[in-house]
Amino acid sequence: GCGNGGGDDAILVLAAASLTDTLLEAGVVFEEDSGVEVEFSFGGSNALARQVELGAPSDAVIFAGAAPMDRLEASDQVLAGSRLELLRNRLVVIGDGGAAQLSDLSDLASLGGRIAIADPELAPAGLYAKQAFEAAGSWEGVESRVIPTLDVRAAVGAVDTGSAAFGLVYGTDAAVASGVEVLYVIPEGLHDPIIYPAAIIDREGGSEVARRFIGFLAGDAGGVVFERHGFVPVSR
Amino acid sequence: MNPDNPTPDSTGVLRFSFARRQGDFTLDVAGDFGSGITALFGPSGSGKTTLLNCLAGLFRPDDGEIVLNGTDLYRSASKTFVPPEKRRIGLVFQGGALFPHMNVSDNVMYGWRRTPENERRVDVDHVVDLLGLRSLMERSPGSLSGGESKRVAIARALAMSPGLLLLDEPMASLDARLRGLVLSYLRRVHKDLGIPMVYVSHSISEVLALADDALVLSGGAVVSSGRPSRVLLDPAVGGLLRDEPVENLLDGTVLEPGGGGASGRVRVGNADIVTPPSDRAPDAPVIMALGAEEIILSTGEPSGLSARNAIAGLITELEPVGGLVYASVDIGVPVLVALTPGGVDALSLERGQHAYLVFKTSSIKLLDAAPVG
Amino acid sequence: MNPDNPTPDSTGVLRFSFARRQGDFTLDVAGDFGSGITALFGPSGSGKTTLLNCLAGLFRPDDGEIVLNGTDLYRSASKTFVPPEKRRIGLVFQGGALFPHMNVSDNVMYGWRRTPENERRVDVDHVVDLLGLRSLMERSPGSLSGGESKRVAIARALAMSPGLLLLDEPMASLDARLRGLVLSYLRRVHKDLGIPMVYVSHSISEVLALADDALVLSGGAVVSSGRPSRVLLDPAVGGLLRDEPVENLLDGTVLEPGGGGASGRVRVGNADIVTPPSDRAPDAPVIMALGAEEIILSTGEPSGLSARNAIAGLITELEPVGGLVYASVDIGVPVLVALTPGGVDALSLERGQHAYLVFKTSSIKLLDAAPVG
Amino acid sequence: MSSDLTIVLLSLRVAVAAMLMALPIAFGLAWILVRKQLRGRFLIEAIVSLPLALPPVVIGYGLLILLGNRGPFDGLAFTAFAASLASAIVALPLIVRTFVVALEAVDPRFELAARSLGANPWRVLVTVTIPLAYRGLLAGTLIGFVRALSEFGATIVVAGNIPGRTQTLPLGIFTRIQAGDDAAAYRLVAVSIALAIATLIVHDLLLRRGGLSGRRHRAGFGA
Amino acid sequence: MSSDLTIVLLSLRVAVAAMLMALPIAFGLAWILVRKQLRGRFLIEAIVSLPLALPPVVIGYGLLILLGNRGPFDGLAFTAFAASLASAIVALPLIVRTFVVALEAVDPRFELAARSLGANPWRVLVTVTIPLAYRGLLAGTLIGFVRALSEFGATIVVAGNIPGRTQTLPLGIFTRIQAGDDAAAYRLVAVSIALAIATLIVHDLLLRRGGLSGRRHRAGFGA
Ligand SMILES: Nc1ncnc2c1ncn2[C@@H]1O[C@H](COP(=O)(O)OP(=O)(O)OP(=O)(O)O)[C@@H](O)[C@H]1O
Ligand SMILES: Nc1ncnc2c1ncn2[C@@H]1O[C@H](COP(=O)(O)OP(=O)(O)OP(=O)(O)O)[C@@H](O)[C@H]1O
Ligand SMILES: [Mg+2]
Ligand SMILES: [Mg+2]
Repeated sequence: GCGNGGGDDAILVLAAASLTDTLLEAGVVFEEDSGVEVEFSFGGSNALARQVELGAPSDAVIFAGAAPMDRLEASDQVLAGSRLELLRNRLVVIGDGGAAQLSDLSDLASLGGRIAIADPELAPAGLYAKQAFEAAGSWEGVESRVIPTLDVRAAVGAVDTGSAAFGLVYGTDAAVASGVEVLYVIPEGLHDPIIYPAAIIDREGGSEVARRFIGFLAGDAGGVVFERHGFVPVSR
Repeated sequence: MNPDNPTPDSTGVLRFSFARRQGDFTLDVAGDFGSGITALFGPSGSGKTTLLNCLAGLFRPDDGEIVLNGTDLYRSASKTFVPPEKRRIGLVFQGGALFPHMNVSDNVMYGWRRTPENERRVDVDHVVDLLGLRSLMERSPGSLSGGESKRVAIARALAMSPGLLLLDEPMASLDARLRGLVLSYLRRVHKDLGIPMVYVSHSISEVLALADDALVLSGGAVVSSGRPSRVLLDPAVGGLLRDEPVENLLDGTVLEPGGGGASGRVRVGNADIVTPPSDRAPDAPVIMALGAEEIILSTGEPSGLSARNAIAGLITELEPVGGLVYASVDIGVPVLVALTPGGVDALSLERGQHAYLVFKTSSIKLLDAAPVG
Repeated sequence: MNPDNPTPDSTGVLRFSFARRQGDFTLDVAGDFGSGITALFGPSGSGKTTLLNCLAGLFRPDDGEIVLNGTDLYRSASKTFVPPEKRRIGLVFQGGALFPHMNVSDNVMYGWRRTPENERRVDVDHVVDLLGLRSLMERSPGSLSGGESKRVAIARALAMSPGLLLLDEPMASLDARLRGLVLSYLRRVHKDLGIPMVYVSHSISEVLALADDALVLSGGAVVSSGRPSRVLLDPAVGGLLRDEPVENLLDGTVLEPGGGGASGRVRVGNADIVTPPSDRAPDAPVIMALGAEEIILSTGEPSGLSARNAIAGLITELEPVGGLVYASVDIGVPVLVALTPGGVDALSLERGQHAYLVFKTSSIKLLDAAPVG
Repeated sequence: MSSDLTIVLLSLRVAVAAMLMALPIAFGLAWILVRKQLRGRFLIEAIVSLPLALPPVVIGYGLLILLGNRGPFDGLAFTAFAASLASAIVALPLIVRTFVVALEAVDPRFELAARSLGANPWRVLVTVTIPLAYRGLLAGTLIGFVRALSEFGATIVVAGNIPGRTQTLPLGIFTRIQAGDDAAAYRLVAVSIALAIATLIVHDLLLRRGGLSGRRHRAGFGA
Repeated sequence: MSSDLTIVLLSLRVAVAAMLMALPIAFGLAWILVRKQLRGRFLIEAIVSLPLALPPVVIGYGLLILLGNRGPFDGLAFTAFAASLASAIVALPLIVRTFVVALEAVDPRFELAARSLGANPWRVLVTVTIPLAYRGLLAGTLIGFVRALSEFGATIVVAGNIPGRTQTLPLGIFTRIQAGDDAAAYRLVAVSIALAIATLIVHDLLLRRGGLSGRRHRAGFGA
């Protein structure tokens, strides 16, 4: 391995912040299995991709969307053939307590109130949300009411505090937020599949331990952990 | 002594009786200042500056009262405390305290600008000229010499036309010529505008040249007060004045101003006295200062002496003070003469005896010779 | 005048010749200070403080040189500039400049701590006691009175055992008693430790009581220098001294100390002089200060006068200065007497004539009476 | 994405508004901390320091709660006002601390001298205290303004990243970096630096204007 | 996730290290700005102010380029050292500006008096300048330390967010918010506030210790 510090065979995985709990738990299981320590650095997926591009030390990456991984692949940071799809997530519409259920995404165009989404420039979730509106033909109708936020959590926060009437966020985020209600689960066809890809970083041929860890996550043992946290492992 | 002022024994302009603790030191004073010029003196650390700060309202006493012209400035019982800006008391700080961010002109005009027009009685231009500040007006206080700063501080306090002026050693760092000018100017301001003054000084001759009253502090308490001549002879004060000469201040009238090499003549009491020339008009009132130690007593009429004055008088008192004996000799007005006990014995001087006061023209200073303010 | 010191005419300890511009003002001076005590005086704003700051290395001249005991402290030609901490020149600042973050004790000890042990010649404990600072040692400078601050500043400069001591108006804000103490202590320090001093003062009597030399500044230039008595009679200086008395300082020997009511006697030149009592031992050297204006000239032997002294002498000079005439009378040593032109005429005084100096015991001050340092 | 000019103008507007909110409050608080012997003093110090102690994002969430529909200031979130408020709050502790240092250096003796010359406390403040503390007050304002210009975390949370409405320079830069548009990001970084330097220049000009103050003791040893 | 205690200790270590780097440099720069009439003065001012003018994230990216695999200081990114460096750089301008205000208030007359009493420039610095500027220097240190404790943007970019190694308090709070674990986030916010208050208390104690300084003229009008 070639992460740094923490012992010769420790590895460093850059991972989307939304996976924090899940991966820490999986890391412990893997460590018990293999005796190798895994360290994580959590952040926004786009930011993590930039960090890798600028030379941040890392052995593997796990992102909350395809776009950042596409970028890393394009700039040859990723070990060829190491990319795999780990998890899926769903996009949902949330609202504060009193709002009625929706029957279609385009309903939002006729309802008033601000709509919080993660900034499409900053986070994959925002991109998916924008794609969904566009596919539903209501982007023009809602664009002026859309609040681009720092990330999905901030979008949840905006709805939770009543600063926005609706938000388009991941199902996993909606599940852990107490003050908001899922109004509508957006059909997966309206946007690119929400896939959490993982890959090995191409440094000195790639870390063997990292390969094993990603394999572990993609396998049954990892799947159990992910399911416990509300994700849908791709392997199932 | 100044005929324009009520006697100091009449109701004082400012009455105070208060205490203030600071650290180990306690100022516990009672007294009053008249409408004249009061000299405040006492050893270093006796509480003079503290007293002035309390009067001006910059320090708050712990207890007691301060009353100016019948109005309470401070009274602990009724929790009265008039803030300094309402007191119209001018203060010349011992350390100057000039505003470092303003030039000299703005410093001088600071109080003037805050004085209602109808209360502006001091001619600022004149003060500036007299104190030699004209060429310094644009300068920053940081660039002034010690004496220059002191003069600006005096001008600044005067420019606000205060109802009472407190001066904390205004003459420190001034040379003799300036000191003379400032002294006589202050006296003039007092006379023309009736501004009562309290004047801290360590120079007894300065005090005597200026003051109608004196108040002596020692260790935070008033040890003596009253007319300067009386205060200076007070045994309680004696120890504080060691090495300082006692000076007579005699009211007189100009007979001949003199000039062009010729001496002047002044009438004091019953006597015509030969004085240094002055530029006063005949009949002008004048104050003649004459040190008690500069006078020699002669029992017979003296002759062949360079001293121009030999004035006949009557010894009315002989009082030992410290190591000296002070004789009071009546020449129409009482004049103090300092003698050694040995001298008294040698001439067997006693009360009721006639004697001549012998003194030199050059021992005399005529006061109140300032340019008119 | 002080027999322990080389005459001021011998090579000076400090030689300077430099110019410094600050704003409109230019200090352009040349002169030297001897190993004695030099009085520096001149009107307010004449450049005294600037000169001292340049000597101590706190200001840098624009041009010229300053040489102390043969070593260049400053020389523009060779770009020499010895930093202040290497000069070992003590400076008593006009404004005190006490360190506000240290108590009095730390202020006083600041320079002492930075003096190598073998160069510590001043007994700090003694200075502290003499200046009455013992009870203030733990106090913060901000809580001191004006005079207290001044005294701490003096103690601080002395405690570093300087090779040269510059004093900028050290006596301002001191009362008469303290002034006397400090003066005689400085004189003692100078005599015992041989520290040359330069002393700025506006009081001519202070200067005369202390100084071996005098240097007079006016408008940034040296207008006169030399022995004080000569400088004071310099016509160029006359105008600056108006209103200030000229004082004789005469070396003498105690004949009888006196005491218990009896006068003392001192031998000066050929004369036995009756003086106030002192606590000096017989045969002790002493300096007798006597104001030129306090002496009366008598052409015949006087009688019946309260003045105890009538000393025969010979008039060697008669010099008009300002509005007065100064007579120099030889009584074994020359004594200056201030006369009015009228008095000179009345007695038709002239050179070569015999005359009596008549003066009172109480006009005399005996100097060097300080507690031993 | 909005144009660079829009972003710059918006940033300036937001930062100036932030200063208008922060400066009077900061001065008042600093004044109280320096001159009053209050018992609540420490509480003030603590409250003032809080925004410095927390990551701006957390402050952003706090503000979001306040300005959201359920908070007392309904409807202000995601507006330019919210951005100004966030900047003001983040800049406040810096300004207050610097003001405190500046005011502590003012010798109260001058204030007392002014009062004895007839100036009431307000006049003293304007004619003596503020001019004497001028350099330090200016420095505090500079710090505060530059900090407001660079505020990111609290702003993006409470005001969102709405181009043309709340997207200030830092948000614009961040967005462009994330998007991988390095050229545009560098351009905005350069603009930020230019703005900071311009601020510095204005600061130095104002200092020179303020002339005498702060140099009070430089010139002589006379007084 | 690492324990709260680990996070607090790491944060303290990082912030203290940041201060150890920043304080001497800040003092040196402030000293030069106040006392020297350099021609390069404005350049120094500008460079010192830059970190304040840019969003911390940008600084983080800049540092990452320097400390990352492709930079000259390879191997330092994603370490506690990187976190300290980021905090130091972000805190530096605040410290320098406050130090400048503090040093400007020191009357050079006292420094000259000390030199005439035999103290060389270093002694003067230690015995006169620093004690006289004490309150302001302490305030600058306080600001810097608290700012370092709350540093987020630059740190997360250059040091990553590695629990136990580079996850400081602000990063920990961020992570917990992301994970939706509000309770844990609030707990860490509370810890941050407590730390800031503890810092303030230490600051106040040190102030009281520093006793005389700063109160120089309060007591009397004598001198
Ligand atoms: N905070 C304090 N703690 C202890 N003593 C103090 C404090 N402030 C002032 N004093 C003392 O109070 C006394 C009176 O001070 P004040 O300044 O009034 O004296 P002063 O008569 O003006 O003396 P000077 O002629 O030397 O100026 C001094 O002895 C001074 O040391
Ligand atoms: N920066 C400056 N610009 C213009 N003039 C200055 C500056 N600094 C000092 N001066 C002038 O230099 C002259 C000499 O000052 P200095 O302090 O040496 O006088 P001094 O002889 O000590 O006077 P004093 O007896 O009043 O203390 C003064 O007239 C002062 O105004
Ligand atoms: Mg005093
Ligand atoms: Mg001077």
